[in-house]
Formats: sequence, C-alpha cells, structure tokens
Amino acid sequence: MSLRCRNAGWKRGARRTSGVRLAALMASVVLIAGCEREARRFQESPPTASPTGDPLVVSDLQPGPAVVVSNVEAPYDDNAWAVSEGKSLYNAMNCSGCHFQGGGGIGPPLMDDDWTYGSEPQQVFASIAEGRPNGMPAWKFMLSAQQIWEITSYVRSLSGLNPKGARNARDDHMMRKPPEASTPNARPKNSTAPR
Amino acid sequence: MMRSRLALVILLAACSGRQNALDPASAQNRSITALFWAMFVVAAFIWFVVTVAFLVPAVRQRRTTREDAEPALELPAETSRRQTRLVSGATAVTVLILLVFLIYDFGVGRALATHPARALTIELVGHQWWWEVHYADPDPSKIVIDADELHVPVGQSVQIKLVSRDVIHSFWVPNLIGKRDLIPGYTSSIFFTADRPGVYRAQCAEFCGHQHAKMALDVVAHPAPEFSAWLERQRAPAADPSDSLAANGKRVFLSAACSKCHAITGVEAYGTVGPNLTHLATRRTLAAGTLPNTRGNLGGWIVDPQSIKPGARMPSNQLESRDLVALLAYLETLK
Amino acid sequence: MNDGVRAGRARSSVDQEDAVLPPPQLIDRERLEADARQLDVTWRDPGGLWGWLTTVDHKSIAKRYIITAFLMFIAGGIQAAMIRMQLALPENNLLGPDRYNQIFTTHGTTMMFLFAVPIMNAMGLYFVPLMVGARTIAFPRLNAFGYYAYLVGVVFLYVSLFLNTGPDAGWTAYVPLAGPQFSPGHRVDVWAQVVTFTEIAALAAAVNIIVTALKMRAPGMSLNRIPLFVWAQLVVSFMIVFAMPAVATASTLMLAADRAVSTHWFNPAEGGDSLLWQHVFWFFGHPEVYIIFLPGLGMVTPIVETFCRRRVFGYDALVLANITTGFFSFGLWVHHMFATPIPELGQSLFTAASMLIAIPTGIQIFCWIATMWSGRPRLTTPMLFVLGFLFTFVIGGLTGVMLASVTFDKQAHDTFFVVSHLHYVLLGGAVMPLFGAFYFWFPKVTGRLLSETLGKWNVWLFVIGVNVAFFPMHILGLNGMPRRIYTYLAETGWGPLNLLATAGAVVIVVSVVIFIVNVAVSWRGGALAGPNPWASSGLEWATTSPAPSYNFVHTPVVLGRHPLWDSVGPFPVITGLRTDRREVLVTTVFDARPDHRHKEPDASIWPFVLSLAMGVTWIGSIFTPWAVPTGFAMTLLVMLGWGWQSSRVTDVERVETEDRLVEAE
Amino acid sequence: MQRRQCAWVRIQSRLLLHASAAAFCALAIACKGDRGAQPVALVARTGPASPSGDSTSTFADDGQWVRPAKDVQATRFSGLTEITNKNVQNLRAVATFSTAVNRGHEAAPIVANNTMYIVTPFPNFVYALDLTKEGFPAKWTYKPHPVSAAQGVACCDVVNRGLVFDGGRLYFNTLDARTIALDAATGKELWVTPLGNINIGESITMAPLVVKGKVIVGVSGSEFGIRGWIKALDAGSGRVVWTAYHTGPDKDVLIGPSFKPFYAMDRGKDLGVSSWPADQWKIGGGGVWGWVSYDPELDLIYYGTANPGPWNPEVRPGDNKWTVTLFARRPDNGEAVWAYQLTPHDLHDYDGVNENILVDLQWKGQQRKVLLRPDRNGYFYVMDRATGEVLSAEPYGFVNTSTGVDLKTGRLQYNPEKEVKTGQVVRYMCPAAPGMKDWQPSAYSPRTGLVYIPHQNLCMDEEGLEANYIAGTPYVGTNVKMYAGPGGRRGSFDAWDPIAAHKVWSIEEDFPVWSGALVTAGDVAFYGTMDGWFKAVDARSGKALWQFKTGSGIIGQPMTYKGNDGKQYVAVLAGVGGWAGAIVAGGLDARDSSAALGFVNAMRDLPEKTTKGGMLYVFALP
Repeated sequence: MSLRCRNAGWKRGARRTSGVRLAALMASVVLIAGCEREARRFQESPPTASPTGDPLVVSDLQPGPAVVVSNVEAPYDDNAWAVSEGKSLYNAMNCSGCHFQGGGGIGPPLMDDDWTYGSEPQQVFASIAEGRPNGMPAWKFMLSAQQIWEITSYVRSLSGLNPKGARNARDDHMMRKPPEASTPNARPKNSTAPR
Repeated sequence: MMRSRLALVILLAACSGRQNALDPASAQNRSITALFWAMFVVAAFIWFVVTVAFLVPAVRQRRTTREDAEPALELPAETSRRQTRLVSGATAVTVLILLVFLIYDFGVGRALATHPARALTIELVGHQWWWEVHYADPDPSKIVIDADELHVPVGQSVQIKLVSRDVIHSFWVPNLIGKRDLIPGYTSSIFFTADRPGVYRAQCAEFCGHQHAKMALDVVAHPAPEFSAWLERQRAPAADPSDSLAANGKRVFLSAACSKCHAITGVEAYGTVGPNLTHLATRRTLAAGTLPNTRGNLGGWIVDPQSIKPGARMPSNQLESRDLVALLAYLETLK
Repeated sequence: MNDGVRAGRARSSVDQEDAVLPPPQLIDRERLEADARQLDVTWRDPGGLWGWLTTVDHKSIAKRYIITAFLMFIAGGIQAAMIRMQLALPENNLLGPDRYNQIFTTHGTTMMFLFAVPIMNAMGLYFVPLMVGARTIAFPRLNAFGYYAYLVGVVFLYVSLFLNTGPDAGWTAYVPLAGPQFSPGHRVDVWAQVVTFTEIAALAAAVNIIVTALKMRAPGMSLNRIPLFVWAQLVVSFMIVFAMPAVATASTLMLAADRAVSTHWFNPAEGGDSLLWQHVFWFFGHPEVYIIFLPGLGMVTPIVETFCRRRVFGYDALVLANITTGFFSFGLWVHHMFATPIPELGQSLFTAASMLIAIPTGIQIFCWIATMWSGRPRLTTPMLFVLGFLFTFVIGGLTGVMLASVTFDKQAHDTFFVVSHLHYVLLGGAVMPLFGAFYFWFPKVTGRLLSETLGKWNVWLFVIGVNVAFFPMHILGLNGMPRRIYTYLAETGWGPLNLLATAGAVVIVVSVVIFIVNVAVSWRGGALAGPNPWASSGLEWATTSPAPSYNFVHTPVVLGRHPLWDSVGPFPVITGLRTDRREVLVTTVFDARPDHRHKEPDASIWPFVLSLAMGVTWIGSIFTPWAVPTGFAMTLLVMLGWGWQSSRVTDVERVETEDRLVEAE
Repeated sequence: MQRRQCAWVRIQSRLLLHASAAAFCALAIACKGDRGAQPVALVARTGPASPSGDSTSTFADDGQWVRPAKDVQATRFSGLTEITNKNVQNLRAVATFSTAVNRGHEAAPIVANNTMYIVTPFPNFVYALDLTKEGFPAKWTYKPHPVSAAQGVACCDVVNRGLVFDGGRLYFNTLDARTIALDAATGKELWVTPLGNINIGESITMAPLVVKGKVIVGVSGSEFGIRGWIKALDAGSGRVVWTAYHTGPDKDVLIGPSFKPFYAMDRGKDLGVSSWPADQWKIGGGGVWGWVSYDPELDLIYYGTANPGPWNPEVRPGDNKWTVTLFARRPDNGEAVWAYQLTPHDLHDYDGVNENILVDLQWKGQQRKVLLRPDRNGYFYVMDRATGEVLSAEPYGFVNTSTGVDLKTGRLQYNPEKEVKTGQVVRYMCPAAPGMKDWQPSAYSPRTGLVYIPHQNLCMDEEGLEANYIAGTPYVGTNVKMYAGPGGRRGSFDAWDPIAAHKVWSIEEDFPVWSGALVTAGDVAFYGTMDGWFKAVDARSGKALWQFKTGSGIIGQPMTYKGNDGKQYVAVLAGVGGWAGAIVAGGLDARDSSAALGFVNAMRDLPEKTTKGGMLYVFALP
C-alpha cells in the first residue's frame, strides 16, 4: 500500500517495541493515512485560527541561545480534497492574478525554491493572513482560517512541499505548466524557521 | 396484475404537482405526456396478455408428470403448426406496435424541434451547486443577472441557452420540458412555451458531485405583462437602506467576506464566485432551492452552510450576533 | 452410468493408415474403470495449498469464480441496502453526501463489473465444456489467470473502499466530474483500474469460451445442435471481445492518462471533448447490458425444456434472436445520451435501433411460452424463477421500449424511472434466471439437491421484493426524482414511495439470506442427486455429479440436439484419446468431425504470478507512471517463465473418423 | 515679437510644403539668415512648443530636452547636427551614473539649464546631475517615499515613464498615485497632491504633461478594475482643476455640447453607461498611463485610454465606452471636443495609450493637420486631429485578430475566429496582448518624413476565465501564453512612411524593442535592446552604424542635448524590467507559461542575456 504514512504516525510507531503491535500499528497508520489522504472534511474548524499565537519566526538569526520553534503541522498538506479546494480559492480570490500558476508576476514566484518570508506552514499562513509589506494584501478579514490553511497547503504544493499523492493533477484549463503532482520537490533554499 | 392495478391507481393519483412530468404546463410537455400515456396503456396491455399467456399453462395443469416420463419429443404436426402461427403472429403484432410507436415518437420529436424564430433568450449557467441566470438583452445595460430562480412569461416561446463552467449538469423542469445537459465546452439550447402560470420545480438531473441532491431551481411562469414588470424590477439597482440597522448591515456586507464572492448591483460588491444577491429578498428559496427564504434560514445558512449543504463552496462565517442581525436586516431590504 | 455402451473407436493416424473400421463394440466395466483410474491420475491437480494455487481445472476455477462473484453480489446488495436506508426518509442523515457517493458508485461498479459479467462468464466456464462434452476448457491456464486478475480487482476495490478511497463519480464515471480537476485524490483512479482488471478477466473468459465452443465440441455436435445456453455464451463472448476494448481504452488509456500524465482527451479548453467519454463508454456500456442478460436467457431454455418435458419451440428462431441481439446491441449506445447536444436525426436513428432490439427478445419470450403451452410445466423452484423472470423482465423490456423514444426519454433519463427500468431488466432478466440456474445445476456442481421448500420461499420473496422495491421508482422518476441524489426534501412528496421501495429491498434481502442458508445447508446435507436428477437432456448430465476432473471417461458422441433424450439404448462414445496424458479431442467448427488430438497443459503457478505482476503494474500506475514500464518488464519476465514451462513439444495427432458416426441421426 | 516671427515662419513653411526641394533649401538658408536656429528643426514646427511662456522650452532651443517626448507634439526629434550618420561610429561613453534601483527603467532623462534630471522606478528617486562639472556629479537627490504596498498594484513592473521640467519646476508622479512638484534648482518639494487610492488598484506610472500651467496626469490600473480618469492640476498650487473619467455618465466624462465625434458609433447620450452591463462601468478600467500630446494652435490635448476590465470580453458585452478611446480635450476645462474609440469592446488588451505625434502633412494634395499613431491593435493611424477623422489605418506588422478598419464607420473589423472565449483556448492571436507596439514611444523626423517605430512581434494563445472582482487585486480573467510571431524574431525597429503607408526599412531584433526611439537632424536614429545594446542606425537606410553594450537591458527612452561646452550628448537609462522584462526584474519562473500575464513564456531566454540594475549612460563624440 503506497499510501504515505504521516510523520506523526511513524514517530509513534517507532516507540513501540513488540513487532506484532508495531505491524498492527503500521496497518492502522496506513489506514489512517489513507483516510487522511482522501477524507473530505467539510465541517471542521482547523487548529489555530491564526498562528500569531504560536511562535512564528521569519529570521534565522536569534540573539542568544536559539529557541527551537515547533512547526505547526499544516492540517491539509496531506489531504487531496482540501488542497484542490485551496486551488479553487487561490484562483477565485485572485491570488493567481499576481502569482499566476506559481510563476509569479506582480508577486514573486511560488513554485521555485526561494521563499522571501519562509516556507513553513505557519509562515505561509502568516504571509496570507497578515499580508507582507511589499504589496501582499492581508486576507485574515476576508477568509476563514480553514480557507487560509487550504490555500497554504496548495501554495506549498506548488513547489512540491506536500506529499505527492495529495497534490493536484492538471485542471480543465489551458495547460500553463506541469501539474503540481509532477512538480519536483523544490527544497526551500532560504526557508528560515528551524527545520 | 393486482399489484399493477394498485400501481396504476397510485400513478393516476401521482399525476399532479409542481415537479411532475405527467402534469404538463407547456405545449411541448402535453404532447410528450400524451405519447407516454399511449405507450403506457399499450405496454400495460401487452404485459397483461403475456402474463396471462404464461400463467395459464402454469396453473392449468397441477398434476405433475413423473420426472422420468419419456418426453414426447415430437409434437403432433398440427400443434406445432398452430404454435408457429401463434408465435409469428405475435411477432408481427410486436413489429407493428413498435412501428406505430416509432412514427408517433418521430411526430412528437418534430413538433418539439420546431420553434418560432423570435424567442425570449435566457442563458442558464450551471455551477457546483447553483444556477446562474442571465436574461439576455441587445442593450448590455439591460441584461439582468439572477440566480437559482427562473422566470418565464406564459404563452411566449423561451429559449434557454445552457452553459456549464465546471462539470456536467442537466436542466430539467418535469412539468415543462424534458432534460438537456449543460456540458462544458458545448453551448446547447432548449425551447419551451409555458401555457399555464405557476411555480414549477426543476432539479439538476446529472450527477454533479457532493450537492447534486441540493441543486434545485424554481421556474416561475408569469402572465406576460407580469413578467415584463418583474424583469423591469430586476433591472433596478439595490435601493440604499433607509434604517440605520440595515445601513449597518450593508457596512458588514462590504467589510466582511460576503462581497468577495457575491455581487449587489448599486453597491461596491462585484463578486462573481457566488450568486448575485441584488434581489435576494424577492427569491422564494435559498441555497438553490434547499431552504425557504426566511430570516432564520438565511441566518443559519450564513453562519453554518456546511451543515446544510456539506461540500458547498459557501464558507461558514463567524459573525458577531450584532453584525449578523444587521446583515440579515440589510439582506431583507434587497427587494 | 457408462456401462454397456457402444463405442465407435477412432484410431490415431500413427497405426495403419487405410484399415477398414471394425464394427462398434461394447465397452466392458473393467476397461471403463481402468480408464477412469488412469484418467484420474492424469487429470487430478496436486492437492494442498500449492495445488489450490496451481490448479487449472476449469471446474474448480469456475467454482471459485462463481463464489467470489456471488460474494460481490452480497457486497453490492449490502451497499444497495444502505442506499435504500438512506433514501427511506426525506432529509435522512444516515450517510453524508461523501459516503453516499462512494457507496452508490461502488454498488454500481460491483454489480456491473464484479458480479454480473464475471458470474455469467463463470457459469459459461463451468458448463460450456461439460455441455459440449469436452475434457476441459480450451486454455486452462489463461482461464486461471483470468480469475486471479479478477480477484485482484475485487480485493483492490474493497481495500480502497475501506481506506475511504472508494470511487465516487458514479459507475459511469462521467468526465469532467471524474476528471483530474473535480475528482482529486485517487478515488477515480481506483475505479479506472478495477475496470481494467475486470476487462482483462472478461476477455480471457470470452476467448476461452469461443474456442471451446467452436473447436472442442463432442463428435456429432454440429452447429445446429449446440445447446442454447452454449449459443448464448458464444454470442456474449464475441460481444465481450468487441465491447470490452472500448471501455479499456476509455478508462485506462484516456481517463487514467488524463489524471496521471496530463493528457487532454477530455479537456475542452485545450481541444479535448467531454462528450467523447460518454460515446466510448456507452459503446461498451450498452452491449454490457446484453452481455449480462443474454446468458440469463440462455439459462431459461434448458430449464423450460426440462420442466415442460418438451423440446423448446423454435430452436432456430432462438439462436437467430441471440445473434441479432448481439449485433443490434452495438447500435444503441446513443440512447444513453439523448439529453446531450446530438443532432435530432442521429437520435431518431438510435430510437429506431433501440426499438428494433425488442423484436428478437420478444420472439424468445414467445417461443418459451409456446413451449410451455405444448407441455406440462412442473413448478419446481427453477421453473418458478423462470416464471418470475417472465413476469418481471417483460415490464423492464416494455419500459425499455418507452425509453427508446427520444422525446419521452428526455423526461425519464437519469431519473428513478431509469433506475427502475435497469433493475427490472437486470434483476428480472439476469438474476432471476441465474437463481433458477443455481437451483437447476447445483446438483451437478455439488452432487446434492437444494431444498425445494426453502427454494419456494426464496423465489416468491425475491419476485415480490423486486417488484415492490422497484415498481414505485417508476412513479418517483416521473415525479421528478433524479438518480444519484443522497437525499431529498420532504416537500417533494417522494417520501412514502421511497419508504415502500425500501420495504421491498428488505424483502429481497430476506430472500437472498434464505438462499444462502439453503446453499449452506444443502452443500453437505442436501439430498443426493445422482448424475441426472431432472432427467434433463444436456451432455452435462451424462457424467457423474459432481463431474470428475476429466469430465467424461469417454468422449460422448452426439446424435441430436438433446443427446440424453435422443439416444435410445446405450449411449454412444468414442475412445482412442490417450489417458496417460491430458489429451483432448479437437473437432471441426461446423460439423464437429474429430480433427486432431491436442495436449492440454498441466497445473501451473504462472497464471497466479502473472496476475500479481499485472496487479502491481496497474495499481502502481495510479501512484507513479513509472510503475507502467517497470510493471511491463516484470510481466514480460513472468510471461517468459510461463512460455518456458509450456514450451515442451505438444504433438498433434490427426484423427481419422468415418462419417457414419458423426452423421448419425 | 517672437510669436509674429513664428507666424511668418509658419506661412513660409506652408508655402514650402507645396514647393520643391530646391525651394526648401532656399528657405532653409533664409531662416538661417534671420535666426540662429537649426533650419531643419523649423520644418516640423506647427506653433509655440510651450504656451507656458517658459523660455527653456521654446522650439528654437534644441539644446535642451525638457520632457520625455522632447516637444509637446511628441516628435522626439532633435535638431542637433553634431552627431551625424557619418561620425556616429566614434561615439563613446563619457559618463555613467547608478540609479540605485533594480527594476525597469522606462524613464527618459531630461535636461534643462545644464542640469540632467532622472526619475527612477519605485521608490521613484529623483536625481539632479550637474552637467557643468566633470563626470556630472549629483546636485541633489529627492526621495518621495511612496507606500511600499503600492508595488502590489502595479500590473507590469513598478516603472515610471519620466518627469517634466517647466518654468523652473519639475513635475512627476509616484507609484502610489501622488503628483509632486519640485524646485528644479534645489530639489525642494513645492507641493504633493495625492490623486489615487491603491486599495482600489489605482497607481500612476506615466510622465505628466504640462501645458498652459496645467499638469495633466492619468491613472494606471486597468488590470485592477479601476474606473479610469485623467486630471489636470494647477501647476502653481497642485490643486485639481478638472477630472475626466473614462466610463460612466457624460458629465463625469466631461462630454458636453462642444463634443463632436466624427463617427456615429461615438455619438449618443451616456454611452459610458449604456455600453456596459449594469454597474460594470464602475470597474471598467480605461486608465491613462501612456502619452499626452498637445496642439497649441487648436489648443487640444490628445491621449488614448487603456483597456477595459476585465480582459475576458464575455464578462462585459457592449462597446465599453470610453475605454481604448482617443480623446481630444481642452486643457483649460477638460471638456471633450472629439473622441474616437480605436478598439470597441476590446478583446485582446489593446490599450489605446500610445503616443500621438502631431505634424502637418501633405495629404492627397492638401495640407492637413494630422495625428500619427502606431496603435497597439496593429494599425498605423493617420487622423485629422481637428475632426477625428481617420485618414488611413494600415497594419504595420502581422495582424490576424482583425481584418482592418472600416474608414466609413471608423470601426475596427474583428476576426471572429480570434475572439476570446471562456473556457476555450483560442490559439495564435496576433498581435498578442502587448499589441504590435506597447508604450515605447516612436519618433518622427521631418527631414525624412518617416516615423521610427520600436515595437514587438508577438502572438498569443488565450483562454477566458470567470473573473472575480476584489478591490485592490488583479481583475483580468484570462490565461495567456505569448510567443514569437511570424518569423520568430520577437521585436523590430521600423521606419514607416505615414503618407505611403508602408515600411521603408525594418531592423529585426531577437527581443521586443521595448525602448523609446530618438531621431536627430544628423539623420541618426537611436534605440536600445533588451539584451543591453544601445544602437545607432542611419535614419534613411536603416544601416547599423554604432552600438554599445550597457550593463543591463535597455527599456528607457534615449534623448540628446547640447552641453554647455557646445557638444552634443546622447543619454539613455539602462535597467531591464517593465512587462517584457519582468522575468528578470521580478525573478519569475518560466516553467509557468502564464506568468506575468503570459509574457514570461515569450522571454524565457532573457535571464541568460541580461541582468537587472539601473544605470545612466551619456555618450558624446571624442
């Protein structure tokens, strides 16, 4: 079963000692992963309406001993349906007007490995919700946290940062670029949060 | 037979309603219904005859032959000749009936295919999961954009231009006319002439995803003058709210997410992702024929649409109760 | 039963060329038992798990096929029950839209691809060799491979369903809804590949049945003596050969490619066409319906003959009806697309064709009725199922004629009227005869009879249930209830009739449970049947029940359409086939004259391995296109292994026969 | 006094234009006799260059260059003759100056009173360089500090097309839609007038025009669903004198009783409302971000309006007045005298903002005051600038989106096969969205009578999408993919004969020629290429004479002036960017062929050819 197991699951699995129980757990993890990958959660409020509450770091440079920031796991990175919802929002809310299909224009490209304000889920969330000084509007009054998380996961999928199986294939429009599903994972060059 | 007679009764009883193919409200559907009844009666008769034909020999002879009885392989020539005659006769009758049906159907088909040169043109755009309605006009500033409700004049031929921007939907008003699919990449048309005022319910008839079940459309047939009056009203932009509460609601509408997806003519809201709300208060239903248009339903729909139409594109909106009340007050002014 | 039969001995061309044929002689019991022992050693497959995996006995493979397919019938039935539960009340919240869409899609896919077609094939694979008096099927290994391919598809679909990855775009998977944009994730990919597996399985079975029926018939079984069940299977097999590639192309080459490697077959923006899918799919989809119920009709004939103690009336008419139906069925597909923008003229053409096809079906029904009139029907369970079939199927057929009319179809299309129609046709036309067939041939498979009392309950509840469940749907459809809706509003007034339909569904469930109990009880505890419990006429009854691994000790010789009824006195057979190796007699296509002797392969593991390799290929292709080349390489290797093993020279020996024997009347 | 002289000269030149070449020389000498100006410079003159009475901009003086277009008639012709097609190959760089900005430099340096003034792209620094000192050191620098969020509403790079010197003052616009007046001597800020709101997508990139004490400024943002306008500010106080919108009711458009369009299609009441679906005109685009020219004699300003919004035409049935329209207005009160909609119901983003060159021509035997206009839709218009009549409109490149202009009705004849459709890719539409020629201004030489047109040769595939309007975000609604047009060369620099309406010569360039043109009385034409070559060619033959490789691609406007040492200098700003150069300026990813409205696809190889960086280059003969 080539459905990807989510990291959390693997970590939990690693702590088990009994091989049998491990196997059983693997199976269940696979199952969960499968459900996760294909689930369609219409009616839920995802974690943290806005990550401002959580520690958010945009600079690698920390005076004194560096605080290790725990990354919020993007609730939808591994969910094909939510990522595609993120895509339709990305287009409907005119993100595509500036960033186009990831190549950029008025705004910077999103499909490359260069991230001005960080590639971590909560950093991307912040960029969308709070806006950024050089022309990025702040969306937090217009979009619900769930929607912003969906867009976050889609934006990350543009450079292949989320699991392949959850990314979009081509859409029914002009073929502008290879679909996210076949975009090579562009390891962020200058993503700032500790990884 | 018993059961079928019962069924027939139910069928006859079920021959009226605002979403019923056998309760015609248009010239076109009258002819279709006539065709249906003709075929139904003949079919019922054939079924009856066949049933009798095989039940008689079955019940006639209760005494069963012994299993190992040497089968009489050769029938008397006269019997087999009679059988041959019967079977070929029955076949001939079948062919004849089919031929009649065929010709009848072609006739009706031709009747439906012919339509007057000048017809009121309405463009219907299918979305997941709601209907966008454009009342065409040579003068662009007179085009009316509405949603989830289709108004037509009685006695005038109407051309519905069908367009889809996402998946295949199907337009079907049982009382007025049969189906026509809205297929991405194709623009097709369907014509009908309502001959009886009333409200008829249409529902998307091609599976189109999660909310296929809740993608309905009320078709309102007015007398011609009433229709043009209605159209004129629709052309008017939204009036500015008079009372402060509604005015406050307008502010909420513009500052909250609403105006990013919904348009209101005369207000700085031009969103095209969701239905146009310029005359929301005049509509009979909400969420594509899912809820009656009442204040309570509207509030519920705004706050938690996902429990009403799971998967719909409308997000749930966390609004201060104050703002919600004001917003509702404003939306109710959109007459 | 073969003691004291006359044998025309066929000599092989190796011994003296132009000797005069000695007069037919009786085969004595010793000879018979010796041959049987020898044959048993030669034909029995190894035991144990290994034997279970390697067997190529068409009967054991087909038995598994039937059981698996019937399990699919139960699975699909459970889904149907869930659907009915959800729709029993307006605004019901038992299943959400997401779950519901997966359930109804899986229901359709299961019933069409994993139950109906495979079980009809399986019946053919089991009985065609027996009915034509062959030792085994033409390509035993291909047969085994077909089953395993099908099994992979079954397992794949249901594992996916439990991983919440069940297909959810309807069993017709219309694009663009099933396309990459509107069905993200792998749900529809699963559908596309499951379809691929069943196609491969169906094609394997079809080829097998065609060759068996045309080249391995017992001497004397000329074309005009082939049993009608075999005729139906033959016609259907040819239909499969022409229809299945269409859907394989659509699902595997087009839909899967659109989704996996961004081809644009169905992308209108880039010049693709969303209607193309419907054309290709229905070019398969409509023949599919006939592929499912022609075998059903084929099963009706022997039952009618047997329980009316009469030869069926109009053999020729029935055969021709079968063939014409097969042909016409390819000219109807557009009547599934009357609501799409297609030119009026074209539509009228398909209307005519759709009505035309009612004629051959009608003729068959008339013939059976005529047979019944001339005879004295015994109302056994199989016969009752036939009556139920006539009662129900005629309604389905007549609504079918209605739907052929473009104008009316546009009202009924995609509504519960159609749902009702297709269930009448398939449950009435295929499933009822199938149940009849189960009761009729169960003794031949297990050696024991099914309980008649339970059988009566089974048949009555089934017929009543089907009609109560589906008749109201006609009215619902006309009242505007579309297909595939997960719920409906109370004010639509569809509630009561839906409740009634659900009640009917419950009755069907009860009936099927009774059948399962009946089988469970009778498999071991049923009354012993003996070779021919119904005193029927087909060759399958000319051997023991259950039939031995080699089917017949000596290949029977056929003197008429009803071998067991035609031959007065000792039953004619021919000898001369070697018993020390798996040898079958190959006869000529038209007159079934013995032509040559052919060595059939022994048990082998390769079919199983190959199906696994193929499974990896197709399932992998969902996750990465690279799985296709690697998978093909793997498959190629396995094929090499297969070929290597069976490359041992199979010597073909010509057989000389004297016409007298096969011409005998 | 001066005026009478010109009047005399004008009469003479009229006669002259009837006369033969010999007579021409005769008069040339005569003029030389009575005034010290360059004779050839006189011929194109049609009146006082600036009514503001500012001595520095009288036609007589070719030593200076006080506005991007050189003169209000927008000829971009200099009478200086030191550099000629004979000696230009000796040209060498004498000074450079880094602008400290890395985006697209579309501005023209201007020179007045021995000072050179430069305005950079966002953040719109203004530099004054002292031309009297060696190496041209900076005199002063002014930083307007525009709102940085304004970068988010600049559709096609954060450019600025130049500043204007008038009456000892400098006038220019900032990206965040403010107009600023500076004291040219000190760089002191005199007044700042905010004109637009970036939250509804309004920005300003154009160079203002100052006539009769009015600063004429238009808005950018037709890709953001703005409601386009043009404003006149009082040069002294910065107060807005009048505002004309380009959609909506006549009173907003300043259409009054004196409005006399030549063609019936432009006549009617409130066309700005009735040619739109309800409310759509409020977000209908029609900005002004290109060039305004002025005819002192007719006392009319001429400018064109930009594309309607959104690009997807199916969203906005109707003619969409007054987008893509050429307006003639009175500078004093802004009232429209005539208008001509070049591209009704624009389908392909053919903005009408290109320059209008005002000259007098011998047309079919009679002298006419005409307006020369190489338009974005691919046609070279010759129009009567008094009436708005189209005298001729011939394609100056490969056009297949339309079949021609009907001179009776004035309507552009669309090719139905190339209409943009929602949800369907229409292929090979030529010219592409940037048009046959975008903003890059052409030059006219009265000596050769030719127009020197820098332009591109691009075609595109386009698919219409449903456009959703959200204030302050792009409102376009199309997928576009551009690529080289017929022949495979993406740009060319042409010499066009407006009377014969044909190409005299043409130089094909690999990249779009996105820089302005300059032509001098030495019969040399200058232009720059996006891969960084600054080129001089023979204005008569098109022969390549000289080229110089600058540090970055050139999309700026070359100019020439006479230094106080009496030498002729040529200056240009290098610094690639703009819509065409966005792939370099913005570091865009070419894997997405729709990036930057599809232009990236046509410029995939530009990053290999040049890098960004703003730098001024000044050239002179040794």
